[in-house]
Amino acid sequence: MDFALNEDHLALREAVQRFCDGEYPAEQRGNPQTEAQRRQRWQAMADLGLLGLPFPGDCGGSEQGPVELMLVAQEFGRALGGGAWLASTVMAGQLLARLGSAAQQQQWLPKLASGELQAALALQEPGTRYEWQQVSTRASRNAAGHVLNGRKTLVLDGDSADLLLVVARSSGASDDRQGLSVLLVDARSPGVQLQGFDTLDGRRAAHISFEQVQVADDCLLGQEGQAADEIEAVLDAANALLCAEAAGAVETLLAQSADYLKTRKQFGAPLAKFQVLQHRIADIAIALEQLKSMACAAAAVQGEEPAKRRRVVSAAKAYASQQGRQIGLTAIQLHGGMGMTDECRIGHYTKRLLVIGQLLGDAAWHLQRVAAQGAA
Amino acid sequence: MDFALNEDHLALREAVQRFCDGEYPAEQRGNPQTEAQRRQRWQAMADLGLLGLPFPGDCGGSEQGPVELMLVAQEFGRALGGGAWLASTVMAGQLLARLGSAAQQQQWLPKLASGELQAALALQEPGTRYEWQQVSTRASRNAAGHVLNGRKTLVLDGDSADLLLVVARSSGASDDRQGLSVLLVDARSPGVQLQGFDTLDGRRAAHISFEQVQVADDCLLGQEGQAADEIEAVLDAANALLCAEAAGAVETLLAQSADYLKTRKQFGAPLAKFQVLQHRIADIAIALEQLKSMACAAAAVQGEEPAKRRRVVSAAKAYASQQGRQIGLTAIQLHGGMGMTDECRIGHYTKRLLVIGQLLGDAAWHLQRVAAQGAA
Amino acid sequence: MKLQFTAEEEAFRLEVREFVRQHLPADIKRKVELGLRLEHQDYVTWFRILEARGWLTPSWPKEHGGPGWTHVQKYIFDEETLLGGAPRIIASGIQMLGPVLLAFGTEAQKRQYLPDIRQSNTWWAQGFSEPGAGSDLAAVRTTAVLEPDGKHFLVNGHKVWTSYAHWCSMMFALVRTDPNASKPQEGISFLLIDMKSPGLSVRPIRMLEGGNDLNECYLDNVRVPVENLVGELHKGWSYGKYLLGHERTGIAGIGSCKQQLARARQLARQQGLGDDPLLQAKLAQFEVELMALEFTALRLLSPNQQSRTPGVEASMLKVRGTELRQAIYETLVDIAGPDAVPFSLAAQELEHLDQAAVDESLVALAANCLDSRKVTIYGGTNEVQRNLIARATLDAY
Amino acid sequence: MKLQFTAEEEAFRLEVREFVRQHLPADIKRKVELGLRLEHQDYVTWFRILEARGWLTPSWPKEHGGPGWTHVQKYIFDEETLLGGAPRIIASGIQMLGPVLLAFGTEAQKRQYLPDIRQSNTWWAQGFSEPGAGSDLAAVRTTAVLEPDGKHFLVNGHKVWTSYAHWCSMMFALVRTDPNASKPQEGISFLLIDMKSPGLSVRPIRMLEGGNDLNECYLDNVRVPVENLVGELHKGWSYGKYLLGHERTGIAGIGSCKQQLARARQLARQQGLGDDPLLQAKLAQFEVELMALEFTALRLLSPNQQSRTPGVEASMLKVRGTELRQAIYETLVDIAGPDAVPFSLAAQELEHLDQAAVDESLVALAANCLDSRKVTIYGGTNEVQRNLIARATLDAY
Repeated sequence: MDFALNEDHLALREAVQRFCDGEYPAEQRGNPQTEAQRRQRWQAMADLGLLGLPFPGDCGGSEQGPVELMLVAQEFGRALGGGAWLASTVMAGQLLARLGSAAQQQQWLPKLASGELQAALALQEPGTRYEWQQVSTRASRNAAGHVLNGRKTLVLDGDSADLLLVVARSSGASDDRQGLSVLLVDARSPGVQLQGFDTLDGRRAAHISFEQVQVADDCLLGQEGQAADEIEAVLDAANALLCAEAAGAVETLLAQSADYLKTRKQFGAPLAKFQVLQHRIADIAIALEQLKSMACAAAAVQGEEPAKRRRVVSAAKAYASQQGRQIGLTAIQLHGGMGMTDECRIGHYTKRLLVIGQLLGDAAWHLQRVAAQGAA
Repeated sequence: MDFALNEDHLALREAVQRFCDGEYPAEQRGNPQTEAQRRQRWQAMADLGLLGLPFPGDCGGSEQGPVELMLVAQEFGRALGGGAWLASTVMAGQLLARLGSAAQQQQWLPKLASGELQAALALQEPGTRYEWQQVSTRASRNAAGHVLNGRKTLVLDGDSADLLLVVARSSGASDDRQGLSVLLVDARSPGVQLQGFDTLDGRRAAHISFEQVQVADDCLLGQEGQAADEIEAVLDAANALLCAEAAGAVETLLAQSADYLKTRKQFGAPLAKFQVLQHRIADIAIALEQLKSMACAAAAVQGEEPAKRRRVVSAAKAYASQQGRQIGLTAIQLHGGMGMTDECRIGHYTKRLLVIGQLLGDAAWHLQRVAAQGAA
Repeated sequence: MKLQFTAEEEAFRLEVREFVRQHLPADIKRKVELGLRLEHQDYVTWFRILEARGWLTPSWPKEHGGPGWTHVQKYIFDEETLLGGAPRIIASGIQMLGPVLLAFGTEAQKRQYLPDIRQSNTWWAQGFSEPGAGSDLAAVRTTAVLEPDGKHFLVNGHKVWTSYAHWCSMMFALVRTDPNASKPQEGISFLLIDMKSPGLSVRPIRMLEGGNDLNECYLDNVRVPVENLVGELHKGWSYGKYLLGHERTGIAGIGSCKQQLARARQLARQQGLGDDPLLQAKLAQFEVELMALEFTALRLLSPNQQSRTPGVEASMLKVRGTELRQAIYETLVDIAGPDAVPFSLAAQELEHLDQAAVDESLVALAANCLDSRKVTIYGGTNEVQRNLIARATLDAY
Repeated sequence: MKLQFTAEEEAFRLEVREFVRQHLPADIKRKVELGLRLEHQDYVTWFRILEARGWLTPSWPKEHGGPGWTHVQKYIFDEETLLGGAPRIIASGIQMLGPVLLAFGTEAQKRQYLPDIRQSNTWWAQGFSEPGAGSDLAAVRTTAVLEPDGKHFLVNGHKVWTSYAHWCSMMFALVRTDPNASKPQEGISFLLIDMKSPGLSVRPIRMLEGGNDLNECYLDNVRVPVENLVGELHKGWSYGKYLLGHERTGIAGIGSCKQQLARARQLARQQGLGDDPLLQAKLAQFEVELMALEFTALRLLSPNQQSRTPGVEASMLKVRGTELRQAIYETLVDIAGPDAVPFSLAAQELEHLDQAAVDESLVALAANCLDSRKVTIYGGTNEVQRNLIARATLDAY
């Protein structure tokens, strides 16, 4: 067991830090991005190699593993940056890399890595809460391939995606784990209807409906009806990175809160002199160390057998959801009225932490998943 | 709605306070009582009229209601006093008064009120946790009355009781609410076997087994098999008084903790100067007001229809269990190592609060009972 | 001791309930129930309905238009109006300035200002907080200098967190009139300032949940007639404290807690969590804590009840009430699950509700939760309240 | 970064597990698992078994009998011995004095004392705390005055919270040698005192759960040879701090948490709560927090890991570990339900276990829970730890 980062890690982290410092000025973090900013940042991430980080070398990637992704996510957390990186590279891209044939990978991954295309994973459906295997969207075989019908909700960065990875049911009842397939769909295909919307953290997502959408034969990823295990693995990978992002965001909250307490005076003394506030800082500092450790742990189990991976990732995500939210709300309180304003960055970090807690399983859902794995 | 105490209330409270100050010297509160102390205190309570407080006037009582009982219980809580008052007067005595015929009442209640006899309620059975209606002890009719067979656990003050009110099953399955009867049993009857033991709070309780115990015909209280509603009412009355006792105990903890913080110096300043400790005092002070209010509310609903009574009593008891324990443990922490010693009274109050929380339904059980009554 | 509501009190409850049912405009009720934003006109409409019935100013003396209610009636009124979906009475003219003018104002001031407050013709801005001062009101730095002619004060300074300043035509403010006073609490005066005065400008503050009800007010050589001084010169601090005492009583917000707990139960069913044992346990816990708070409010506010720490009862209720309310709002987010993520500011206006990406019951939920964080900050942070409670408790025991 | 245990580490884990399984006496294991009280002889027996294997002093340098383990091995050893039902290594000679003598003692002192510590021939009492001083060790008032002949100190004072003093033949103590030092931390020395010295008397302190492992020690003109001074005169404070640093590392008690969480799961089944969703959620929550604590311990204690607040890692682990442990103990009481009420001190000795009024698995549970309250008090209260963490954090950011 060894927690040390090597030189490559440090270099990667520093590169992402530099990118974030340049693209996300401190006083603007968390603001919705303009279309111009979105494009520019996306291209800069591509140039840095971030968009292909986990992909095979012959597909424009650098074959980096979960630890490297974790370092990137943590930096994005610190700066509220990254945009569609999680949706396109981590979720859609990695699912494509895991399920796709060599030909499919070579067709699509280089374009994702170069930033030419942006992808999204259309998984969740109305009324299913966090039970992702509850899929009613149907993929029916026909002569040309498949026909898709159904509705997807909360597709992260769905409205800027060119390519949709749609999870659809090939067979089975609507809550069967078996029978799930993943289809590659051009977002501009006839029959695809998209409702983009803002999210609480100033980002974007979309509800997407599919009505008689024709999908070509070579757009089925992997074996028909056998995608569940790989979908779950990708969700666990994404959750691990949300944990890392939460750790990064909390680190910024801690730094800004500490700074505020030292600067701001009340009743004739800096706030930092008040023991009750000191102890809150101490509790945040402790939680931060634990969040970082759990993010490491969640990264480290990505290659492990599913039961262990589920237990550790869900433990990390439950913890990140609970602590992230609580620390955000505490940081607002520490900042008083100032913390309630849009101008102050504290609220933006808190909103991102709230959203992280509600995405891909909330604390209660992950806690139950921990319990379902049985005692350690 | 009116929370004012009248002159009689104040006089009663003062009388109990005087009794407690005399019988329970501050530095001995919570210590197990010697047999001589037990007898003397019992007689003094009888002389004060406390042992017959809720009984009819023609049975040696003074027909006082739940508010008066609450005032007494709160004073006992302050002094860790009262001994078997809850077991004998409140639980067994009130059940006898509610179920018994006029003849039965006149036979027994005066002796309870005068302190000549002490009674206990034998209700709970092994492995039933807090589900008091799960009764396997059988009362089988025979020519002379009933024959009792079964085992009872945690009979409060059971080993000093002369008279046992035994809840037994006349009919039905072991978890039926119907079919429960209450029988009066002389604790020295053949076939009654008693294992007395200490409890965490330095008091006494007993496991009691009944093997072919013959009970005379006139010792059935009320209608055969119809006792459940009255048992539940008495348990609710007892729980309401446990809440009042908890409020009293917490008041003492608060007073002693405040005093300690003002006196004790650490790092050159009285502990009372540390804001973190101040805020704990504030939280205890707030909880104390709420505990008092809930004890009032629980007393006030004793005559109301069962659903309302259940909701309020269980809310009060859930709150008292949670807060009482937490405040006790906090008070220990405020006292540091000193609070961990047997000599310091803090631990004794904490133990009583812990026991109150575990008796007649713990916080989880009462919370579920609140939920079971549906939304307010 | 009698802890049941009397028959008269129950009758009063039904009377209020029925009044709200009959007279509260449907669109206002809908906005309140969905947590949507209310316009100035919504408040004015409802307040005038209440005033017509004589119910707008429950804490004012009877001779000045108060209804002469007992504390229990006031309590029932608060609860029933909120549970009936009515807006809270948030006007600081009614809740803050009114009591101060009644207690310390001149007859001329009462005649001039009180009727317009009751008719909702004038909304008043509260000019207390300043940048860098927060809960520490004694740190007022806005100055008011009496001009040589003795007829006007010249006011200079900067006020923040001024609620609804854009709806207000007048402001009451704490200003420093004696910079050389020996203690920071001394040398402060209480002034009434016309918002249209030259030199007074208002800048809205955008809040994290998108609202902009709060403002900054800049005062640059604003001239205020001496008649607008309330009470004695340099004694404003005590009037401010009197006012904040009034503010804190209602701040426990038990009616709001009940309203939101009912919303939580309804949403739980809607979101398929009606049988979730963990959520049910949590809601039962809230019910327990709400009951404890409610009985405590009724007990501590009851005039014949003595507490051992007089003076901090309102602080106790504020601390528990606000933290409970926040916890319920957080649970609303839990109940919403992934549906808490979509967010549209526009859709939080009734006329644009259909633009939302989620069910209308969820549109404003996250914003409401975030907005609720202010309740442990304003009116003296909960940290300050706990300091006060601790001091009183340590003194009393 | 490699967060799996290596094959060697896993092999080591199995080795320890197997060793405990084979060599831990059954009666000691039973006492530990049921939470019963251990006698001095139980510890001595087990410690000698460990010493024979070379495993008693993991934190001592290899040349003085330490096994030369990595921090991960030490961690695995702690966990496996506790999960295997072995007693904790509680001897302050091993954990506290040993490291101090090794770092600051003379060769003569090392030769004289270390072997007996390793052989469990000598138990050492810790004479740090004094009445009215608590976590504030700099407030030492026990005096040591060098006699005119320069050969002895004359020690007078009063020490409290001395663990197992009745088992100890020696004490190490902080004493004030320079009453005129400018700061309270200065002028303190570190002395070794024979417990059989004339003038030294021990009085056991009875604890709230019935235990009496702690004592008061009165020192009345106790003569201590100057050779028993450790390190330099007046520099004892720094040795005491060094020692407490060692104490805190193990204080997180992750192994104890795991032990008690396993006990909770087993008791839950036994008490019919195996399917209770609320309890299961609570246990899962503990598992999450324990995992967070464990990975953090491994990360922060790992030698090549930099934290931004060096020096307070142990405080962080202590705070979380002790509070988590207490929470698990409280849950054990919840699980016991009414069975937490019967209490017999006598039955907490293995030979009288049959006198208990509850199942043997429940006999010591309430006492264990109460006893666990000490862990947030000793070794510097958690309040003091949080002060330290806050100061370091505010400095670092």
